[in-house]
Amino acid sequence: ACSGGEKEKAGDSKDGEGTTSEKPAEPQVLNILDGEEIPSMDSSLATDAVSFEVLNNVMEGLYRLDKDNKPTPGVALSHETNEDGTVYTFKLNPEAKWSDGSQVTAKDFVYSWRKALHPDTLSEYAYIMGPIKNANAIQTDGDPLYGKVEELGVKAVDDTTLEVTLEAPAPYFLGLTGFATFYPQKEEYVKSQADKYALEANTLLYNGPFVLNEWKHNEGWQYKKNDQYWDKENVKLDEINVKIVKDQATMVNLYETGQTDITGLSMEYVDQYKDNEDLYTRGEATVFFLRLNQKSEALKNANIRKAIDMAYDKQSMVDVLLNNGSVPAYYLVPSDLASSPDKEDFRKTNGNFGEYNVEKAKELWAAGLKELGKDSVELELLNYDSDGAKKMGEFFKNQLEKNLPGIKVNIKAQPFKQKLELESKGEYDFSYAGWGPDYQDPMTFLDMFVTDGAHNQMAYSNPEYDKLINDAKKEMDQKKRWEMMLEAEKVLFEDQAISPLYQRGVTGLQKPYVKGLAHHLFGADVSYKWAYIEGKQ
Amino acid sequence: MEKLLELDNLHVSFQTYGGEVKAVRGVSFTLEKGESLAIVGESGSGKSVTSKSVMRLLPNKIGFIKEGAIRFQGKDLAKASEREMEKIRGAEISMIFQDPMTSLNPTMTIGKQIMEGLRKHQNMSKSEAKERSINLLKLVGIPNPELRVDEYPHQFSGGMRQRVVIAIALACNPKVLIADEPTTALDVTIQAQILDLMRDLQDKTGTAIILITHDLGVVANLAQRVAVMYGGMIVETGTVDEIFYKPKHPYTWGLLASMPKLNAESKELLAIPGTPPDLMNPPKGCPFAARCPYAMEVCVENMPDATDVSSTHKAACWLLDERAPKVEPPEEAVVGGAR
Amino acid sequence: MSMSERKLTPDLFRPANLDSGKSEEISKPSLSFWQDAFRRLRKNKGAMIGLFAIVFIIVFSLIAPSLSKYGMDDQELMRANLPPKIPGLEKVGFLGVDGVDIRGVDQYEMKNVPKDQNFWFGTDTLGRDQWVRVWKGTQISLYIAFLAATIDLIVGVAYGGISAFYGGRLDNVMQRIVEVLVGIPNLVVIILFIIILDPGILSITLALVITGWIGMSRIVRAQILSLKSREFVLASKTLGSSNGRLITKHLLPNTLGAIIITSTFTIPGAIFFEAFLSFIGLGIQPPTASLGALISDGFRSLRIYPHLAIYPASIMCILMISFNLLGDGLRDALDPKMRR
Amino acid sequence: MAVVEREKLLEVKNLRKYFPAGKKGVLKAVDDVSFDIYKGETLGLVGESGCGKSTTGRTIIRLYDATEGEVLYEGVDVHDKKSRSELKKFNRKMQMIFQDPYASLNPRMTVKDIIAEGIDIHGLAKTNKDRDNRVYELLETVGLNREHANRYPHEFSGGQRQRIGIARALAVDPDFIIADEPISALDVSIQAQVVNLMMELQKERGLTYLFIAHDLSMVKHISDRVGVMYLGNIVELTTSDELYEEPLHPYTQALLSAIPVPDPELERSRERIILEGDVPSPINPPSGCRFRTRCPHAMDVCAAVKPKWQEAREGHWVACHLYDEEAVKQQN
Amino acid sequence: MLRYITKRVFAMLLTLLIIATITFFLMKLLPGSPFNNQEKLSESQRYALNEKYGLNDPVPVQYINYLGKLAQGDLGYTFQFDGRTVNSMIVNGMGPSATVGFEALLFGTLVGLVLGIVAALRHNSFIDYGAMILAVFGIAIPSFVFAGLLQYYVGVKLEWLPVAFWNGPEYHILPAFSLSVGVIATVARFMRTEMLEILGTDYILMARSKGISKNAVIIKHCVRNSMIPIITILGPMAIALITGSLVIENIFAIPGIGEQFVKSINLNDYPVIMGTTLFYSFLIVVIILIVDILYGIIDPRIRVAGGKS
Ligand SMILES: Nc1ncnc2c1ncn2[C@@H]1O[C@H](COP(=O)(O)OP(=O)(O)OP(=O)(O)O)[C@@H](O)[C@H]1O
Ligand SMILES: Nc1ncnc2c1ncn2[C@@H]1O[C@H](COP(=O)(O)OP(=O)(O)OP(=O)(O)O)[C@@H](O)[C@H]1O
Ligand SMILES: [Mg+2]
Ligand SMILES: [Mg+2]
Repeated sequence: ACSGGEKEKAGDSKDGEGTTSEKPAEPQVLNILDGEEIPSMDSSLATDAVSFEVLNNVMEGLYRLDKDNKPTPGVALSHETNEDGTVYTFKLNPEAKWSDGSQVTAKDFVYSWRKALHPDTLSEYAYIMGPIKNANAIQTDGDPLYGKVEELGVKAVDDTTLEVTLEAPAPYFLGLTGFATFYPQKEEYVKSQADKYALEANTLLYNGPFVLNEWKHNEGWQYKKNDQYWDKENVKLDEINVKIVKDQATMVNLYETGQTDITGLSMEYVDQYKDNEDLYTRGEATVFFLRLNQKSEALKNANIRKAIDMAYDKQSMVDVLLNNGSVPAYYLVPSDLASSPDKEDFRKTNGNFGEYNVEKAKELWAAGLKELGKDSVELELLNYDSDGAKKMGEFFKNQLEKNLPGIKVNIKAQPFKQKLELESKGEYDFSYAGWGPDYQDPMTFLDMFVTDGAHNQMAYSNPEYDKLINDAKKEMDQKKRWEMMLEAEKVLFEDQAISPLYQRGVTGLQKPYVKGLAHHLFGADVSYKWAYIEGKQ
Repeated sequence: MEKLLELDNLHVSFQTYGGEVKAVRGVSFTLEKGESLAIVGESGSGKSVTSKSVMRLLPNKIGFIKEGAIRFQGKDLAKASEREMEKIRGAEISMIFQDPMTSLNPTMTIGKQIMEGLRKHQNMSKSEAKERSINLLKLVGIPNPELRVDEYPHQFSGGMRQRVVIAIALACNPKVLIADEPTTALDVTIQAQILDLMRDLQDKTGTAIILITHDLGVVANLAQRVAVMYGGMIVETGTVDEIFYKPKHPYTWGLLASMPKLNAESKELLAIPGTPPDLMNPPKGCPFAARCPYAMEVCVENMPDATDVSSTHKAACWLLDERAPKVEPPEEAVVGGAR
Repeated sequence: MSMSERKLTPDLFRPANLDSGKSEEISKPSLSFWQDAFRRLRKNKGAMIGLFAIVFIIVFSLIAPSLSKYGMDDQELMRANLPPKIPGLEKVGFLGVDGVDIRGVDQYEMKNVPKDQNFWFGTDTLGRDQWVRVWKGTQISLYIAFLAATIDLIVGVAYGGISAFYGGRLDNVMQRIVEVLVGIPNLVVIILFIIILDPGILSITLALVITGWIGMSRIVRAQILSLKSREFVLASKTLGSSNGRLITKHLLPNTLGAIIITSTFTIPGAIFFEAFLSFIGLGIQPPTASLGALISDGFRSLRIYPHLAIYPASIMCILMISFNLLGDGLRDALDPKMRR
Repeated sequence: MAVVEREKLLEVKNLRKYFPAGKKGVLKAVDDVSFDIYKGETLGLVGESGCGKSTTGRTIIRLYDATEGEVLYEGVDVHDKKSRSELKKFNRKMQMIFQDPYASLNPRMTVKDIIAEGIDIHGLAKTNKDRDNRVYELLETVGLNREHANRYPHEFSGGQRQRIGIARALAVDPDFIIADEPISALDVSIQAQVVNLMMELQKERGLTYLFIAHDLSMVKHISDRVGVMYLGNIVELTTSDELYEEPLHPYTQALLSAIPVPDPELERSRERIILEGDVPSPINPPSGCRFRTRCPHAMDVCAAVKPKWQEAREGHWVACHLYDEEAVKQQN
Repeated sequence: MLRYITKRVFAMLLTLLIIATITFFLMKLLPGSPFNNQEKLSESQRYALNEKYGLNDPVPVQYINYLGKLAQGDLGYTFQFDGRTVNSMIVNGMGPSATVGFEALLFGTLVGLVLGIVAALRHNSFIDYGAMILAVFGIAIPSFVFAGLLQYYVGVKLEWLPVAFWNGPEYHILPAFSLSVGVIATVARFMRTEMLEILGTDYILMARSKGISKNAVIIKHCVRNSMIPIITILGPMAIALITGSLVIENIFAIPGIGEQFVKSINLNDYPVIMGTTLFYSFLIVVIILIVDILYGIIDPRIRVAGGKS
């Protein structure tokens, strides 16, 4: 369960839907911080958390995720599906407007989706359109459909009717339409701006609850309420000021002087604010784990892998080292991400795999060594070069070396890109890695480890697992599909393909007068649409 | 005549790691308005230190006036504040340093260095000061002064630098000019010009001059009175004629004897044998005793007092004591004899 | 003529037999410039205090870790972030070594630390004994300091000296090379190192070798440029001095003041450069940590666990002040004019 | 004269040394100077300050590269490229005593090390003791105490410093010494010592000197022949006796008349030739004869033609139109 | 002088070319391309991206192309932000970095000079020791510590100055001051050393003998003559300051170039790395040239020596 989440949820439900359109009297200005400059405001090209978050608040897809991560109508008023769930017909809201006052039409969606898929656009997230008919073929070089975006299963029936055909039923599709890549773009405008499109605050059109009023590169940006927005009555904030701050101490100091209303906290500061009322903790759907590279001779051995997984104390690690609401993970698919057709959380069904058990770890280790015919093993831990990760690395090293006789761990800390490079080349023994969901389905985690999968990167291969995943992807029966996914995770852990570490939580400080923020588990992190200020004065 | 400067029993020492160097040990003399006093003597005998003491320019914390007074127009400079000294330096008393090569700031044009004093003490405007510096340079015989004012010291020859230093010292028509070997680097024609210049100045403004030099010719040319220093003390003082024609101290004899004579035949100069005393541990008695051909036992242990030979002539030598044997100066030391 | 007269007997007025050798006793021991400099150094109180402090820290950094029963990497998360506690000194309030953290909670009690476990400098986030880590870190930083100084003195001085001394085209070429070296940002080079080399002393050394000496070389060059046309250098030339001799006997001794002062900058610079390298993963490998790394690490939690930054920072400051005192003393000692 | 038969030690031929002088062009410090020095003699060089005496000396000893002309030492061109050992040998033979006593001493060396530098370079002492003894000896030769050996230059008076410089030059037993105003900072008795010493050394070891000075009486005393320089040129060169008795060049005449005599009465009564006019600058020297701007006998020809360097009498060279019959004739 | 400068400018261009070449090939040594490890790119997209940025060409061709663009002052496009040019990134980032850097340099130099002079004049007094201990702290304690302490005490506790951001003059004070601490310390120490040397020279005595006040002697005679080593160290310091400090920019949330550069290295953003490197190098060679010219202005003796070679 998500340990720290209750408090905030409680706060949220208190005001609930009850707040009406009547405007609160105090200034509706929110001041917040962000860690990075916005890399891209072009929804077809955006790939990162910051871009997603900004786009989510200034743009709108067919649907948008609400506070409980359920799709609520965005540009679409409603939709219908055919029987087997492969054709969606969306009715668009004629009131949905671009910030220049023109209407958001079905054509804008067709244009934007096709643009994202077009090979010349080079959209990294184009793959997320995978469920739509022909999307994969269009992206695959050599396929007869390669580059033929007109063949994409999307059609503007009229200005307010959009028809989408899927390859196979995807229960999470509706949620996906809130994802940045699925946002509309107005062809005429985009073409008129040519290569300046979305480079500055005034070179793109908005259709979301806010517009970017000012965008000072590397310094920050400012949202203003979008007065063309169809649901502007429900948007209460007039202004959101975002500043880019990278230093933790600075964030805290800004919070203390009231220049920001929210800040994240790193481990060191959690202790300091432990008793502070503003402290919040929230679970996320991101899971961190150790990749165990089976190219390494020692790690090819299942006993060795199992021994490693059991040899370190995840609970203490989470409590002391992370100290931010993270929970130990004995699984791959995070809790609270997705529920079965019977509304049962994936996690609850599958439970935990593995435990911290030094005795057993030692036994397995000895057995593994024997099988290898060695009495010592030297392994390299590929690590991020961030502070927290480095601490973590030292901890693993110490734990493993203490608990597994004959192991020697060397830590190799690398800058982010270099680390990814080494991982993709498989030049490491085990590595500290994390994965967050792209859509609300266990599959976003599970299909990572199919043989030769792009994100496998550790030479894991189990035909049984591959089969389960591939079948699940084609399975029309939602229940069966769910079963297959549950089974696949079990197989993965029988093999101990990875050693899960923790499901990340975040801790921070938030002023009590900030209300109604909606946090999401995938895609954009936050929606400000329903946020407001109350009780500041 | 008016007493301008009076040194009274001046003692100056230097504190070194090795111990105290007693560079000046009881120097007294007076200087009157318009007078020129030459100080001659062994190198290292404390001439420069004496003059620097008058300017109060001893190296900070290392060199200090241990005892005695320096009265300038009645005011004791030994006790004057730095502020007061600033008003006196350059304007009332100015000094030509011994080593012209290093006395000029290498990064400042000659002109600026001359103008500095003028602007401070005479409140001249920049252009006035510059004009005056050009004049001064011309006065000391630097060619093309208009161009050379804007040059840097390293572009000047040694002699030219020395003349620049002289120009600086003369700039404000000081009451006392201390010239520490002002002409050593100069050729005789320029030297003659400089000496004329100094004499002119003296005649016009009544500047009193303390001239430190090794060149007895220059002494004979310019000085009215002479003080002979040895081992940190004045061993003999008197008018030029007294010193040249009737010297009383064996060291003065030695000095006079060792000059080459233009018309002399001998190929060997008469030098004083031996080395000067170490001022760290100065001898108890007469400093010259160790090198004196007439030394007596009394000289080794006892310091001779200054004995009056005439009203203007004093010498500190035991030979002047009535108990001492009568000695005549050596032939070579008699200047008149050469005539 | 009063006091002395009485004692003067006529027989004193006889010509004396003077022993000319008497005045030639050597009053000062025969010392070379270096011996002399050393003598002067010994008389300089500040320098001696500095020297003593450095020696003390060196020796203590070697002994101190063995005074604790914990090792460098003895982790125990259950005793993480303990404030310092020195049994016996707990009562002395202002020392702040009573195991109570800044919020007034006795962390030892709260975390149920056994009575016999005391951490003189507290513990870090992984529950390691900070005492051991600080002193081990001191060892490393001292090593880096000496390494940097050595490189500076060897490479920097030689490079600057040669460049200025030979002048002309060689100087031109050498200065262009420096420009190129300075022109390529350190960070690019260092990232390359991370990829090519294994982190550790070797890569630190290399990183320092590549750029650490440039400042020194420029200072030395400037000094030598102005010295080389001085008269005493010319004098030595006419004696037939080899260039090596000119450099070592005339130019360098007169540059030493500047060299020493520059070194006192290089040393802290190098220590923090190493911390930076550690920070990006190229420095000394964990669990070992240098002083610089401990400070930049500990500084983040200054407000909650001040002991993590304060102890290493204090040692660092003492070291730096000592280096500077010694440096100043050396400079004065090497300048004969400074004798007092 | 005997001089003619003597062996030439040093030949200076058409030596020129120009310095760049900013935008204003070149400064002709030494401009076409030729003279010989014979083995065992002392050649005095006098002239007003800034006329290029030091520059001549320094160029001879290779401290400056000559702009033009050559310097032959025992027939070998000094300015040729030389091997290291040749250079070293050459350096031992030729030495210099510097004009500026302080700047020429390394402030960070003890007097002992300064003096012993040559000894060290040329390996003249076998043991440390030997080295010390030589240094003490030299100190005493120049009239210093052996106690001074362990002190530093700044602790000495100007004269004492100069003596250290002399001792340093003597340390390598050179054959030829360029003495650039070696005694101007000394008091007369030490001057006498030094000059005596130099002459004694000359007698003993057959040393040769180029003696640059202002003190004409001392120059006369020590020199066999004397050259008179004016603004980068040598204007007169002859034996010292001849020069003092019968100076030919008007500049020499003025110079000699200006020598101060250490006799107050004589000084008061003496007549001097006063030179009028400004001293010209070596950057822009006057045409023809360079002395003409101040010469009491200047003629028209002096401005037009550079006077020839001619032997007006036997062994008496002068560069002046007054002694050039053709020129005088032309004038009339 | 003009000829000298022309010659130097030529040499500068050569230096820059060499640096451009070295960085270019260093970049090639860095493993991978910026896209090879972007997690979600397909194989063909990766190829297409590399093609788009010319990264599929043989290295020499890339090199020639790069130089060609460089000659036109075009540093290319960044890989981090869609469609932004390196030129615009440098221009944007340089402003704040250079402003803070310059302010720190100016303030630090002035205070450092004064401190150094005072310490030298009161050699071996308490003022001297005090100033020097202060200087030592300035050197021994890294700027991020000062920045952190200042931010907390002046910004949070006293609320005298803003904690962070980049909105106006008052926002410059803390970052510039934090950066200047090192400058102050360095300049003060060098100045003191040099002053002590100069104060012992004859020409200072000479100047004093003119009756010029002590202060004037110091300002007109000592300071200028002490400037050579100061200028020498100021050059590299100026570069380090003006090109931005990662830590200070992070701490005070200044949109500067230092942070950008480090990030571009971590992200393999070659055009930005190369562009910024070249820009830095350009600054460096210019500053070195300025320093060399200043040498000549300050010390005419060096002017002569330089003129000959
Ligand atoms: N800074 C100093 N430290 C130690 N001793 C010094 C210092 N300055 C001068 N002395 C000593 O004081 C004595 C007198 O020196 P001073 O310079 O007055 O001699 P001088 O008479 O001017 O000699 P000269 O004619 O050679 O210039 C010398 O023995 C010298 O060694
Ligand atoms: N290094 C130099 N650079 C430029 N000009 C110089 C240099 N050295 C000397 N000069 C110039 O050359 C001319 C001759 O100088 P030199 O030092 O030879 O004169 P000198 O005859 O020795 O004079 P003095 O008797 O004053 O020492 C002077 O005008 C001087 O300014
Ligand atoms: Mg003197
Ligand atoms: Mg000369």
